[in-house]
Amino acid sequence: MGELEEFRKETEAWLDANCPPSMRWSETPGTNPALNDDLAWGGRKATYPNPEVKQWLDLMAEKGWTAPTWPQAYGGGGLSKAEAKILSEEMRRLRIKPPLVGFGLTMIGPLLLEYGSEEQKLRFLNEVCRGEIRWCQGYSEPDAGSDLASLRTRAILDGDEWVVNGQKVWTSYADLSDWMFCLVRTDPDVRKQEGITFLLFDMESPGVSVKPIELISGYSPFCETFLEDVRVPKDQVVGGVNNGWTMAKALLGHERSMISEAFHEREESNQLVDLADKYIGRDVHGRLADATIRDRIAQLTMNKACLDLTLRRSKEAAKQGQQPGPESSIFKYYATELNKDRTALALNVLGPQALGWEGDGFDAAELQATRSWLRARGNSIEGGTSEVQLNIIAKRVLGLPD
Amino acid sequence: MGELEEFRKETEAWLDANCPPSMRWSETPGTNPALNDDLAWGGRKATYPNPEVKQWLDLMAEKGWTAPTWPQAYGGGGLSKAEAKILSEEMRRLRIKPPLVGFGLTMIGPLLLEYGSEEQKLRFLNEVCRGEIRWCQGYSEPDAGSDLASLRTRAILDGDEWVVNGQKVWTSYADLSDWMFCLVRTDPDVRKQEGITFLLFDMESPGVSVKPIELISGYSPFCETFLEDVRVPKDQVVGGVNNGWTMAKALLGHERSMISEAFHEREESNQLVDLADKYIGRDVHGRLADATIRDRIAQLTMNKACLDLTLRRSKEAAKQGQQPGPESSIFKYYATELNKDRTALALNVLGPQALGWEGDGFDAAELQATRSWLRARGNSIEGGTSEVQLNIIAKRVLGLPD
Amino acid sequence: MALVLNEDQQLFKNTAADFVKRESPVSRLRRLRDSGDQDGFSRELWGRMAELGWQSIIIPEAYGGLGMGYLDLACVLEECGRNLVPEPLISTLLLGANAVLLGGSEEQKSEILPRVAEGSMLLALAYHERGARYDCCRCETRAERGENGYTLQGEKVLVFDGMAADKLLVSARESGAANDRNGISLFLLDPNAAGVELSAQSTVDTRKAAVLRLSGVEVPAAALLGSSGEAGTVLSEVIDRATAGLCAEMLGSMQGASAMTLDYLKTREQFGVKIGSFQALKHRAVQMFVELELSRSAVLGACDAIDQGSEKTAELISVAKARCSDAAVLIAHEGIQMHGGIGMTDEHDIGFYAKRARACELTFGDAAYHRDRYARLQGF
Amino acid sequence: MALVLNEDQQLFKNTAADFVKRESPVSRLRRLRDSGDQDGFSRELWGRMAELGWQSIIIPEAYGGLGMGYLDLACVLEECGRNLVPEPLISTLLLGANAVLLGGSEEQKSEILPRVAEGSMLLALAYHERGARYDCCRCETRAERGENGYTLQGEKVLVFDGMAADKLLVSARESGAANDRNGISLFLLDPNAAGVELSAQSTVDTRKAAVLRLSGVEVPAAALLGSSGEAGTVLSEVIDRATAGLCAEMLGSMQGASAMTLDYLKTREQFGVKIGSFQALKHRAVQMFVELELSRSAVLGACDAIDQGSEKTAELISVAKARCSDAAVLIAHEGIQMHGGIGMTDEHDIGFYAKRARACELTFGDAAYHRDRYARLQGF
Repeated sequence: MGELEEFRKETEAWLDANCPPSMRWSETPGTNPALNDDLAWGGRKATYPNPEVKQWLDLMAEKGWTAPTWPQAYGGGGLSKAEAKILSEEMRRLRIKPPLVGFGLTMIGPLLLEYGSEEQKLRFLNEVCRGEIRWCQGYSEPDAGSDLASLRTRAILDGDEWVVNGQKVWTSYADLSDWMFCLVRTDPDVRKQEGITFLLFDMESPGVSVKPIELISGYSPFCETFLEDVRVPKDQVVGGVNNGWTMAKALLGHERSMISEAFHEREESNQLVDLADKYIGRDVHGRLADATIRDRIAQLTMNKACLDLTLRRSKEAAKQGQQPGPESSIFKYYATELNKDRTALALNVLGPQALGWEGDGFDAAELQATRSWLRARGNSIEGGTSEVQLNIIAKRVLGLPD
Repeated sequence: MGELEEFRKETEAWLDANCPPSMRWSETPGTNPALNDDLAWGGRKATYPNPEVKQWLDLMAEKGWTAPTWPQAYGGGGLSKAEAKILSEEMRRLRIKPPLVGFGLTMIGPLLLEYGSEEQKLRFLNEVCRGEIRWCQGYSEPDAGSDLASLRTRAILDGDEWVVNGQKVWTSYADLSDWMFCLVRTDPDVRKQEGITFLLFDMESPGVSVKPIELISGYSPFCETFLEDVRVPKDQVVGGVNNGWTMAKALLGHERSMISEAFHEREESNQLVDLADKYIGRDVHGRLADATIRDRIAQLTMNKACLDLTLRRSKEAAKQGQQPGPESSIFKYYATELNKDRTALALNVLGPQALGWEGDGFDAAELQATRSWLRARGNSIEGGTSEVQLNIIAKRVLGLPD
Repeated sequence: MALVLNEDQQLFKNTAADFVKRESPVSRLRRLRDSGDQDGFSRELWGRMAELGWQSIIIPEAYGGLGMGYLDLACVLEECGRNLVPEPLISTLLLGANAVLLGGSEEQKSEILPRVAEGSMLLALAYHERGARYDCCRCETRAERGENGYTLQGEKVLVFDGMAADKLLVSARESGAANDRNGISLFLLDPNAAGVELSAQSTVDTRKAAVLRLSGVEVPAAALLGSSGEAGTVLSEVIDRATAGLCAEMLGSMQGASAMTLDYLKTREQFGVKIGSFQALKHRAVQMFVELELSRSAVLGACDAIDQGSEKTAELISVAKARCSDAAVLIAHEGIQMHGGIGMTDEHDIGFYAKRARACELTFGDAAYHRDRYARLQGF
Repeated sequence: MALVLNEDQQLFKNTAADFVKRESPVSRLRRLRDSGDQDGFSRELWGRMAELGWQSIIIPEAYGGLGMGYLDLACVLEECGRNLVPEPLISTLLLGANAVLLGGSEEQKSEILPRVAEGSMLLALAYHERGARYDCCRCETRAERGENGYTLQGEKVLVFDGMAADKLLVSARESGAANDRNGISLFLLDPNAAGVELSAQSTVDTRKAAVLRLSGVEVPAAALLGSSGEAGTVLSEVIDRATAGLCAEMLGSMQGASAMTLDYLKTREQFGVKIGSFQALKHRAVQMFVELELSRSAVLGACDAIDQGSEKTAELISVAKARCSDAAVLIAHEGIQMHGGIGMTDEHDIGFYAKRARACELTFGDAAYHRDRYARLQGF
């Protein structure tokens, strides 16, 4: 037996022995709770739905397996790519939930690994791995939107500290986060991309205030963050002063692939068919009784199949060491548009029961469907609007003239 | 009985007594021949499918009723608007075909009435009314397309004559026409719209040559027209030298309303349903057996109903003396797009039989459907592309910024 | 037939527009929602609408109304739709009063319609049952005939403005299977009668509805509206008229949403220019405009057909509802997308339009339902 | 499973691309059409394709083939599609040879398949009847069993490349009703046999087909392909494989049309700028690109499934054909519209692509048909 097989055996045995029952996905299709509900996001303000969540986090963090491939010196597992793949495969096979999620692992962590100072890595990455710090992202500003580079939050050097003034919007869960990574303008006199710096600061710094934004769906996953004379030590710049645009582009890549990944979560069953079974029923031949609804469900299901095949194609190419092909440019755009279509069609399947907001006579799934439709409207706005995606593809992939 | 009622009675009696049988539309739905087949287009090269066509043209021309509202001095009927309306109503009621059609009556005639010299009116309008002259339009050029004003056909004054050199494309039936009205560049040194002049000339002038263009549908309704040192007398300018752009805009309005009118011809029956009956059939409930085809046919039929209602709305407003409302801007765009959709859907209704081009095993309706689909592709290109229409509406109606 | 408003109608419409603009900006709807108002509308404003004669429009002069038509009513509904005015014109007038007008006895009409016209009585039509989708004749609520009247048993949902209504009109089945058009009767019901339980529903568009539970409710014979077992036909016609009215309201809402979005395109800057100068957005804005114009034609066509008693009325109502449903959803979705992030916030009004658009879409049949109905009516 | 070509496949594909580019520009198709060529393709080029091994790809080594898979074949078909190459790979190989391979006896396979592989025999599958739409088991042609063989009677249409074929494979019913899957047999038929009448059809995409009329045609018992009455299953599988192959060809044609259109957008000027700089056209061009990438994934998925013998093969073939049909029509229509007037002329090649796109769409089932089939296969 090779070393890797040995590793696989040990890993499987350890996972199976140590993972508490509630940290395993249910095997009954369709009964999985929403992803966010019982996962650990970490941080000082973390609350855990049950003690096993925290227990699992601590056990995994101890082995460095919250960030399996990061160096052990920074709190990671120090695993090779091959070993990390085995770990991930075994977790999937045993239906084990991830011990920790969030921007620390997926965004600021990888950025610090590449661009951070040794001091920054030692300080922040260890905290990330142990789930002791939760991060939020301060990119968008009230008048910037898709035109990220026109941000106006200003930072002026005063001795050893940057003094930051301005406002950020669309900071996901700023109210639950400990630190923010953000872009600020440090030189207003050069081309707008060139005067931007990437800063980290503690959300408890004086001058930081946070206000959740209520969405049309009734949820408030985002905040406005106001910065008034916030003092940030010089050593909390990442990647050098006025080099923030490079950091931003690196991170945006991470974010977009994360978003399309999020929509790739395999469905245990075809939700639209399940809904149609309940609200429309079958005809004597066992077909969904409304042929136009059936046609539209088939269309969206087949679109999803095409997207999944395209993602697989891209992954296989990556495995073979090929550069990402042109197909990878469409993921964010197509995955979000498709999700919009699917949540929108769900209401037509529900019919009048989709009118529910609250009160008597609507069940939880009905209320959720309506809010999901509303929430999904934002998919093609956040992380780069569909229009910006189309502009980018037209230019970079198709080479159409400006 | 008022004068108008008297006029109605006399008109009806005259029409009914004089209109030959073959110049009346069949009363059996769906059996009307294609519009162009037995209508008189006039001109020196005219051929008539049967003697009654010519007989009806001559009878009507004698009364001035080929152009009922034009002054009698120019060969028209000199009727008031109210009388002309009665004539048109009675012709429709008696299912009588128009005695003469073509650009003379619908385009150059109205333009000359408004902008022509007295001499031009006397000379050309009488010929138009008697069906002795057929006109074609020389607007588009090989590299101009939607950007009409960038035309390059050049006219240089030499004594009392303009010497014209250049090339026109998309001249409808140039090969069957006697005269052309066209735009030429007479001053290349000013803003491109300002150096254009509107000219008339005889297609038999030395230096004019014509080559039909074969379309993807297999038809050749358009030609390329080559102009090589064509000499055009000065008095064949309409509206003054370098004032052609004003003429063009006036005419373009006529053309676009003509095109949307053409699509307004009421169908005697729903062709798509007739096709579906033949190629798909009915289920046990008497419904078209393919529910998604049924849905798409219903959609397009209902779109047509909306367009028809919109046209009616516009006409009623005009009758009440109101200015054309914003709705009139959508006619050309929507009518042509809808016709494209309808001809495209027809092939899905036909299924594999729509593969036919020629040879055994396809009936005439099948071959026609496929060619109609191809021919209709041009609807959203000719007379101003859909894209240009959308630009115009965005700017003029919605007031969106450049 | 007329698809263009005459001078009187135009004047009437302008008056309505002024009133709505002054008295009911969208912020009023937001206030009603945020204050947790139980009715979801203002009885005071309802009274002032009655002073303007709005509730009287389609009520015949014989019953204290103005005896005007649906083209007239559409003028008011369109203006109400423009600012998402929540007062119960659809529920009280188009559903409730129409059921009485089309199905009631002379006596019932004389008793109820004048009070609706003067704005002193609110009605709600309880016909819809869970699972019925868009079939107004799907009715499992039972009416058992007894010696002195009827006993009602069953459950209705999405009774629009049912909590606020002074009187309920309830459909119940005397005979036949659940989907039969025959065998249904309509009953006038006091919301406070024994065995009647109403509980509140809030809908996505911040409107109010009710679940109505009937547990052995006794009503006198006089509570029967019109003839026994023949309410299926009445209901169908009532829903058709209400659908035409709802389309007129949707037309107004679409215009409100379009105007808001166009305004944003003309003022919002990105990459140093107005976003309305981007050609792709321009072309999409024109699509919205095209849909709006076609919707207007369809609404006018449907209302005119009702007024003329045309035999094409049902087809034209389906044309209108299919068109308005598709157009409203398009304009709602594009409205949010073109507003970008701000369009996703509850703080911005465009979300109210989007929510109302889909609520209207899913009321009285969505576009696919009406395409199917149209095909059936046209014989294919 | 693999959705990415390996090095061998990539090399194979590049070779095919070079060959097609050099030997068969679209102008060759035009020449064949304008010269009134009866076959509509070149037998000489067919021979050279055989030298490259194209006709051998999916034929097992036991029958003189290469025993490769559909991913390999797709490489060739995609490149052929790119230039609308008219040689009869679909008819001879994917329909004809597959029918023999999947339905024939050992003897029949040994007799026919080597000759197909070496390029010396052309086949045509006569299964489609007027009115059958996309049902390959709809068969009214009759086969009566006699003492020494069978008598065939009936009519087939749209027999692709039927005029040129050296041998015909004909489906005929021995028993059952017109739509039954059971009761159909396949027969090998000499086109020159008594009672066989073939007459030419030209299709919109300048390809050739035939009407086949069978008037009491006598065939020996040995002409029966495989087992009596069981050809329904064989036909279904043959059509599925041909569909996957056609999708690969469509993928190539879409790329050809897209490239032509993109090139036009980058070179054509109007209003003083390249028309490809108009944002509305850019966004529409990206839609075409998105469809193309999704189509590629679907084609690879379907071919890989055939190669792997996956139980999801039929579903994935429907996914591919639905996607390719919709994408091809979109790209065809946009191609003409973006070319403007010149796109409407027969002189420009884009029209050839548009015609081929719709011919392919309507062959083996359009998008709506395959959505319905997919839903059925998925149990809804």
